[in-house]
Amino acid sequence: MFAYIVRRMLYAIPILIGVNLLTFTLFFVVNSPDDMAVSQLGEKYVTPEAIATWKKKNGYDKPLFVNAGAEGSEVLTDTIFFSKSLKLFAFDFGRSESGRDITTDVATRMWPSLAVALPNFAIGIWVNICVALMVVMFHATRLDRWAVFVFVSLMSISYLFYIIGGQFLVAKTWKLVPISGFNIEAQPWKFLILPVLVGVVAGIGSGARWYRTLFLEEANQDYVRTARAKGASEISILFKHILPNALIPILTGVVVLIPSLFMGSLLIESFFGIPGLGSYMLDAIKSQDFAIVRSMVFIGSILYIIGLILTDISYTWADPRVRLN
Amino acid sequence: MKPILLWSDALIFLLVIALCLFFYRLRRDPQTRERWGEVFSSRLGMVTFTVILVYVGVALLDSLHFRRALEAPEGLETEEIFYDNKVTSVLDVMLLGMGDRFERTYSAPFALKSFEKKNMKDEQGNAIRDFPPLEHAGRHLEDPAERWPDVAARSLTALLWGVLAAAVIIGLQWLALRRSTNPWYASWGVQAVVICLFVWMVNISRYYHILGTDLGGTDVMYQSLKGVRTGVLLGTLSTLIMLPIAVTLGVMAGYFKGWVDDVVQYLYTTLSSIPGILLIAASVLLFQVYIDLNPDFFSIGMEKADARFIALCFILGVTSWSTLCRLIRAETLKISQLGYVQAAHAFGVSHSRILGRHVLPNVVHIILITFVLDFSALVLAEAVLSYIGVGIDPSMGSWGNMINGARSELSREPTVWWTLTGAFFFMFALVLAANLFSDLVRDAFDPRTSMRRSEA
Amino acid sequence: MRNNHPVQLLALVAIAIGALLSACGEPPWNNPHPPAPDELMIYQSVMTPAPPKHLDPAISYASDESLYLMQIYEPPMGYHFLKRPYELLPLGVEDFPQLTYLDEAGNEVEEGDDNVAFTRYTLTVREDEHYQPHPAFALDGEGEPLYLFDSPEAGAAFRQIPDFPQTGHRRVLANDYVYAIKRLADPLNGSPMLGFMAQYIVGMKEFSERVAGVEREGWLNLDDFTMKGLKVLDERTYTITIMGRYPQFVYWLAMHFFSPIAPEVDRFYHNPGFDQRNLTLDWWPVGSGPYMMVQNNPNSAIVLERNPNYREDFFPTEGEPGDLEKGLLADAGKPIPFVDRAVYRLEKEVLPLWTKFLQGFYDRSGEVHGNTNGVFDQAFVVGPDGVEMSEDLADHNITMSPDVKPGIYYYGFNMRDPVVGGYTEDKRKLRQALQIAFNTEEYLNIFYKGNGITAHNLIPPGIPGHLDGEAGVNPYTHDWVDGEAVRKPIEYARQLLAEAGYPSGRDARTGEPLKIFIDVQSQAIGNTSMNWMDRVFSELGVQVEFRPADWNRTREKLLTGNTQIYSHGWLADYPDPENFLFLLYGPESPLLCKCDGANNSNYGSEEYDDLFRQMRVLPPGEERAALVARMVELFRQDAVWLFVYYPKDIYLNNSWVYNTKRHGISKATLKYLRLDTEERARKQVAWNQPITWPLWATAAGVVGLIMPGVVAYRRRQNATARKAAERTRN
Amino acid sequence: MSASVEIRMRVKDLRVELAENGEEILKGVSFELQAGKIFALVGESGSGKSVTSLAAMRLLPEALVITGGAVHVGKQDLFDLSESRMQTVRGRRVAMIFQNAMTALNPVQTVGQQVAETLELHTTLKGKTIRQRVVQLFAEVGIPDPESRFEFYPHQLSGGQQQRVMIAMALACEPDVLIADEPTTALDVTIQEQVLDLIRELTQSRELAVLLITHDMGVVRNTADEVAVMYRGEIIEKAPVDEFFHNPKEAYSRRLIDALPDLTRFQSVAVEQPLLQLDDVKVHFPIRKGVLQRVVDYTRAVDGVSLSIGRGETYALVGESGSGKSTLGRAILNLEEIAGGEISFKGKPIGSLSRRAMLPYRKEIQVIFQNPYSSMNPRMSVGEIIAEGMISLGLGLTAGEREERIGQLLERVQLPREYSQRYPHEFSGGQLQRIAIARALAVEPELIICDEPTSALDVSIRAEVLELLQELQREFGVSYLFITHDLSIVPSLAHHVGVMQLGKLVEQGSAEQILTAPKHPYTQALLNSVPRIDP
Repeated sequence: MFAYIVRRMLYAIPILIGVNLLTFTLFFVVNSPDDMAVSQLGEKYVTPEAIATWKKKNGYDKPLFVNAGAEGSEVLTDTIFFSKSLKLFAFDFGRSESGRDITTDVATRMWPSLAVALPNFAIGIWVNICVALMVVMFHATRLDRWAVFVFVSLMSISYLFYIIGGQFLVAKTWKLVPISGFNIEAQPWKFLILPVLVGVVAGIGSGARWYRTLFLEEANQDYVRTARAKGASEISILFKHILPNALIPILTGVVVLIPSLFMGSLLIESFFGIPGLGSYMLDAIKSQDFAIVRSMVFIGSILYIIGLILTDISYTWADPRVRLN
Repeated sequence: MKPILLWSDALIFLLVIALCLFFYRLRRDPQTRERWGEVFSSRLGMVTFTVILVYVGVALLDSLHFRRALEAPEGLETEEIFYDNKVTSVLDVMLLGMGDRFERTYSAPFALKSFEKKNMKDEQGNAIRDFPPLEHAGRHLEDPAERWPDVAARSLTALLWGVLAAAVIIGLQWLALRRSTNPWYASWGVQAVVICLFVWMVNISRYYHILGTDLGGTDVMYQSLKGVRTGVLLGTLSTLIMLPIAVTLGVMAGYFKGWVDDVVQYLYTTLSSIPGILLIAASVLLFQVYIDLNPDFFSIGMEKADARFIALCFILGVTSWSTLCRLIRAETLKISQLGYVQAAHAFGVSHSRILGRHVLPNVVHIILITFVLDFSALVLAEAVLSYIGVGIDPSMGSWGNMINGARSELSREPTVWWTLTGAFFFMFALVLAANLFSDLVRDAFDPRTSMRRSEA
Repeated sequence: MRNNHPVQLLALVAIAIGALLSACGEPPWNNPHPPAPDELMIYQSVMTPAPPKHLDPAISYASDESLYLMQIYEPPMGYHFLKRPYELLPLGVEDFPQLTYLDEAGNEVEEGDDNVAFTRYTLTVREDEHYQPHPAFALDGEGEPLYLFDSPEAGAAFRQIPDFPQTGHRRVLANDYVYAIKRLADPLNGSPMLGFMAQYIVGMKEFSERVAGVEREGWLNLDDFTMKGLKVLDERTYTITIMGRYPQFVYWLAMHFFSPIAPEVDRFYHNPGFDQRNLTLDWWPVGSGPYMMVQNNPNSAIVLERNPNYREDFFPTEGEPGDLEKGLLADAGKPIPFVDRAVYRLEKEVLPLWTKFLQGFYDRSGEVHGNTNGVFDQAFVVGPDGVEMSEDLADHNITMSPDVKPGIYYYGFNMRDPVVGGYTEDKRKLRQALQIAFNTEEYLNIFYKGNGITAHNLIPPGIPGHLDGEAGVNPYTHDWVDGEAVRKPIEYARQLLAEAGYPSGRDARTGEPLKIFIDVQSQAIGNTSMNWMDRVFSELGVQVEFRPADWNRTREKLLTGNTQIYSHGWLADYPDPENFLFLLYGPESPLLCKCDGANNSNYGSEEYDDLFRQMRVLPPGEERAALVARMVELFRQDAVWLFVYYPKDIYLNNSWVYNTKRHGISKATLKYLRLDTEERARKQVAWNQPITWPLWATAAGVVGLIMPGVVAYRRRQNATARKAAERTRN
Repeated sequence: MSASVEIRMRVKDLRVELAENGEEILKGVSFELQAGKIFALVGESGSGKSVTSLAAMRLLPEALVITGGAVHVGKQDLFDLSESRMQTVRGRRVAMIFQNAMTALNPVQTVGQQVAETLELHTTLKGKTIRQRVVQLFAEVGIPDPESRFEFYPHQLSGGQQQRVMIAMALACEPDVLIADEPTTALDVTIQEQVLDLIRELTQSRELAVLLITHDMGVVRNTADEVAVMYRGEIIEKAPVDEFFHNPKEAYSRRLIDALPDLTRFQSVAVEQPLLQLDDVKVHFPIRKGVLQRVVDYTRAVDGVSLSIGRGETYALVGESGSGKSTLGRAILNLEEIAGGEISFKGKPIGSLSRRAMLPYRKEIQVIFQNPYSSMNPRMSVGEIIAEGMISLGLGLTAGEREERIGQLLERVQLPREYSQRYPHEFSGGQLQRIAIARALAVEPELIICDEPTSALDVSIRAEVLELLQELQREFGVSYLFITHDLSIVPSLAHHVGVMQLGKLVEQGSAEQILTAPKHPYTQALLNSVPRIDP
């Protein structure tokens, strides 16, 4: 297993290089370093000298990928791409175009993201499983058909409507919780209720429907019939046999997301004013802050790859049949 | 009049033709027929399919574009005809100018007066500030109190016409299909409702704004209808664009294995490890720059918006091919172990022929399932992307742009709720129908679910 | 647990709701602010839509940043809070600067002398000007700075300024002002002022070049270098020498660029490793103003607190006419500041911001964006009598402090464009026709909720050269009827267009419709306003094409003159007509100066340029006013811009906010603000009574959903094979 | 109830319908189970025998519904019980074991837990006692080292042991009735024998009443006391086992009995003219390990096999699953790379030819696969399927000629010509296998590799297909390499037999020699487990 993990990590390196190459290409087709300088320096009194200074200060005064003027290996190494990516691999994200230290920002913004994403994720799964189990218990009745219809309806509503509706009703009309924000000093949990509620409700449709399918798939397995033949009751079959088995596909679908929870949710965070990484990313896109985008893409890719590895490991944990090799 | 064929028009009609051909060819394949039969033998299948067809129909009508010719200027003799720079579609014509009846600014559904006060002069010439009456709503009424009776009376007449039209259309179908065992009546029910609604809408909208007007005074109903084309096209074209990449790479990886497989796996792992939204945002910005740098490519604004739209479809396609590719790779791996591919090897059948005759036709169901599943997801994604600012060109009507614009309206006092409502219902109906339909298609085509049924 | 699953779920829901209700305690439950001691006067405001990027007074050049900077720093000069037109006051210095005129050789000459080559400004620092407490001033036993570290590790324990246990403070010295100007010249700081000020301040360019060449590690003491134009005469006196005559220079002294910076602060922030933790002057400003920064978290809030060392300062005793009636002079003569702490929370979205304001959790809306940036103003309508609210909100007694911003937003023609540019009579008529067709009044009403004024002049109100009433009307587009300016009828525009060679909007020779291209910034314009413009011009038969692009692309086009009609805006740096008239000064054209010039219309009129050169060096007075009037006339006659308006900024205040008057140029107004916190607490409770029935309804709904399932399950458990068969049969 | 025969379960007039359309699946099935006796219910797939067992337990899937009849256990009619009461009957009084133990066991629970669950459900035993009881049961059903096996997961046990666990689970609460639904079908023959022995033994020792459901007449012959033949939802014949085998009343029963092998008649060995020769053929699959995935070892799937097949003769390659026999077949077809040795066809080496170079030989060597359903592309018509080889191997026929030939071939495999327009899913397994034969014959090969061509077919169909293959051999002189796990079909078919175990050919020789005088112990074991009708 150790060898397996090491191998997966080695495999991650070319992927991360590829990711970097892609982000660089995309971003610099859009933006020249001059553009970045202009948008960071503001709109008034931007002189070419100021631009040149900014570029030098931020390390954008080199060629992008190939430095034709350099000697030997510096043709490739004395470039923006090489110098900026190398640091990423050392987890040195440097400073954003506006001069903030990205590592500090990421480290501080990670927690609010997690504070929303983790309960959202955990409660979401729990609720979805409960709902799905209940529906499965009544499966092949009219109730089941209606439940599926409701699930499909729920998942046909755009996420934006859940957020807008939730804010409008719960916070604005009923005044039960603050409408937005996140304040560690002022009972932070009360800011989380609404985003988590919205996230969970919005996820019920697709989540519960998916779990229902998984449960039903398991319910048709032979071992369930064996359990029935043993005289086990419906509920005990559901919890003792179907659930542990269905957890395997659930886990694999879900574990890959766990590391990415650090990245937060773009929409929830920006609507609810939560200072997490999701809104950080959105702001970076909007202000075209390449250093942040690049770092976030890098972090996102790493987390995704970790997610994949975790998925494999969780397989071995949930399913005794699987062994890594 | 000068017909205009936008790129997206061309693509959508190409897609429709391709789909028709595809289904025509598939008629021979009994298994596919049986499965489709299964989809259409349920009432739900009929209903949802009809709803989707209605949307597609609206989208197609809205994709027949032309530019109106300008009248020759007085006192000038020229051979050349000049055209309006605004692009009109057949749908616009069918709506009898619904999109041309502008108000000053917001007005509520069926309102007679504007939603916002304006400085005016009364008859005595005194400056007053009040809600001005609307220009295109209730002008025929003498007394505002007559409004609701008038609406009711007009609705009734319109409905009668609607029923008549529906009777004709459904009657014709009945003659052709009465021997069919499929529950066509369900479809007819939907058709009747849709036809009645349409006739009613077109009729009433000449006298009132059914869903009110927005900030710029445009009819919200009209905007919602214009959003149909965007939604439907985005949902279909994105998948269409990604199909060749995903299928080619997936099939090759699964069939040839070895280094081909390694390369393809590397490609899609890399791509899918980038947070999707960042990739899309960066790509959309990229294309925006391209448009900005080459303004001469597009003679009219619509073409520019269209180019951006196609680009968005393309980007959504390119960034989402990895899922389908993975599925197809897995399926191809499975198929290439199956007896008939082995047998084909034993018969010395060439790779290309095995791919073409044995592998491809047997992954079509995955493509199909992906196509219908992705459709609704893409329609929903559009709204989110527009919110982030990397969606549809703002000059092109879309539900996402409507929602995006309506965000601040909700915070008004009193609330402007109708734009959001319009976008919500039009979007919800389409996505719901597509989701339900895709469920049926998946049930019918997914070997796993069909296996389950046969066991039972 | 497996047998009572639904019951368990129910219990959990009930417990959750119960916990929620009990934990929330006293309403308002939705209070987003942490509890605070009652005796403190805390001002709750917002930073929006983004946190400031720079707080270094040498670097920052954005109005949302000066909102904080101007409370913390005190530049030599400032503006009177209430008086209009804007009036300069000495702030950090005792009096207005003493001007001395010098010739080439450095001899004093008379003001009117033709040989004036330099002007020397002499300033005297106030005696009671004092810095805020800050660790940079903390000294050890030997009087050496306490917090100087040799390595990043040594100072690693300190992550924020409040982490430093020791602080110190000292008087502001004349050298601090000089040091600040030297910082502007240090190219490493990248100050936006460097290029501009180097044209004026003697020796700045040389200084900059010299410093650029110095090898440095860590802090570079700028005191070791001299700038020719700067001199410290004694502890409290310093001089600045500028080239030639530049009467507007005194206005620059009112900007934060010229506020004092203590060298030890600069040195402190250059401690090794500090910048990795955002311990920089760009992040933690240190000034002598009424407030100091105690928290800077760009992710949630910026908190300012009263500077305990702030000098003596009082509320002004006079204002402009009407201020007394509005109660703005109720606190006249009282010591300021009133507010103890100001909290600026990050709010990005409209709905939450507006909702919290209406719920009474924010005291004032419009601190930065002025409620008029096209997003926030969607929330309410401003009529002639103030905010028009629904009846539900009428008892909120929201008050409004509007102010016409000393700025202009405009769509300009590119005068070099072959279609709309040029100075011939028919081109002028073409542009005038388009100007008339564009109904600015209507545009402002619809898209800016009336928060703007149609401009007849490129100089906004409050600045000399702007005229109100009949005298200020642009006769080419408006008529003066019954005491108000009325836009000329569209028929007249059609006629002008026909005379320009486009009858009915069609080229008289070819019949081709006239098509105009407008470059817009994609983020700044919505579809609705584009449609609106489309409709407006179609009344003339003119076709419009929009070319949306992002700011970088638009800027590129402007630099290359590759536009036809472009959108732009200008906010005054100082209240002088020169600051607006230079927007049309020929040499400022980007095509001519090969720089980021301001004359994006590429307007080139010899007469105008001549007048501008004369006007620039003239002191205010009759002569100058005449020149300005002529230039404005040229601007109107040549119809250089499609339309112009003066944006309005508005404060919306909850009823407990006092002394709020918007100042168009200066942001240093927090010190005047006063709140009635008791009233606020009362209203917050009254307005935020939670509605709890939805909770019970939801709980009941969940039960209602579960029950049929339980029933169905029971029935199945009790079914025999025969019953099951019968059921299926039926 | 007489003292000598205790009737434990009485099924009376059991009727089951399809819920959807009321189609009758069981049309009144009646039988009785006696203590200490094994009652075998025999029938081919679709005859309704499994439905009968599930209906008796009330475990039918929801698509099926019981419409009539009664199942008495003791005095209680199970159909009158509520579902919750029924749960106390299942596993306690009536227990059941299923066909595929691998899937019938919960993969994520240890086998010990699963057996223990039955005890927890129906007894008041707790913790340790249960564990002891389970270990005891494991020992009783012959699981080695029962103590440690308690913690094993199903996949860690062999197929035979899994089935033993199932039996232990069924017997845990000492039920009166045991229903065994095809308990040995998924097992290799040698294991099958052991499991059946166990069931027989337990029936005796525990006085069980056993309902044994099977399609295999050999199993019935060797195990059952009484037998009933089901055909289309009805029991058409019921008799004590000896009587049944000696004197079946129904023609259908006779056909079933006839399908059993006759180990007395063998194919005569003709003069050999070698067509295909294998010389020390090896097929290896690499085993990778470590960070860099280096190849550390090989799985020797085929480990040095040498054999020779003559023109016009049948060589049967016998072995249990995993013995490498199918891999060998694929290697001959050049679908698998060989790691060593040589394959020569008509004296020419073909073992390591490229894809292109192999092309001429494809015409000569053809293949028939085990699963007829997966070996035909469901999207091609039968005509297209048969034509595929003709086209790709360039037989140079015009379209018309091809069509004619397809028609002939179909007729030759006893199918109507018109079938060429139809699609695979319209056919039964037997028909499909005929089409597969026609497809192989289409290119007129000299050698056909038959990879378990009949193992997916019902017994009566199996005989027909084998018959057809033999006919074709006589007619065209084609040779067969017949890969099978089933020794019973060998005597009537093969000239030569090779027995494979773990990649090695442990014994080969003429069919008669191997079947009558096996030398290798493995061959003997295989042979012993073949059910046969002792005269």
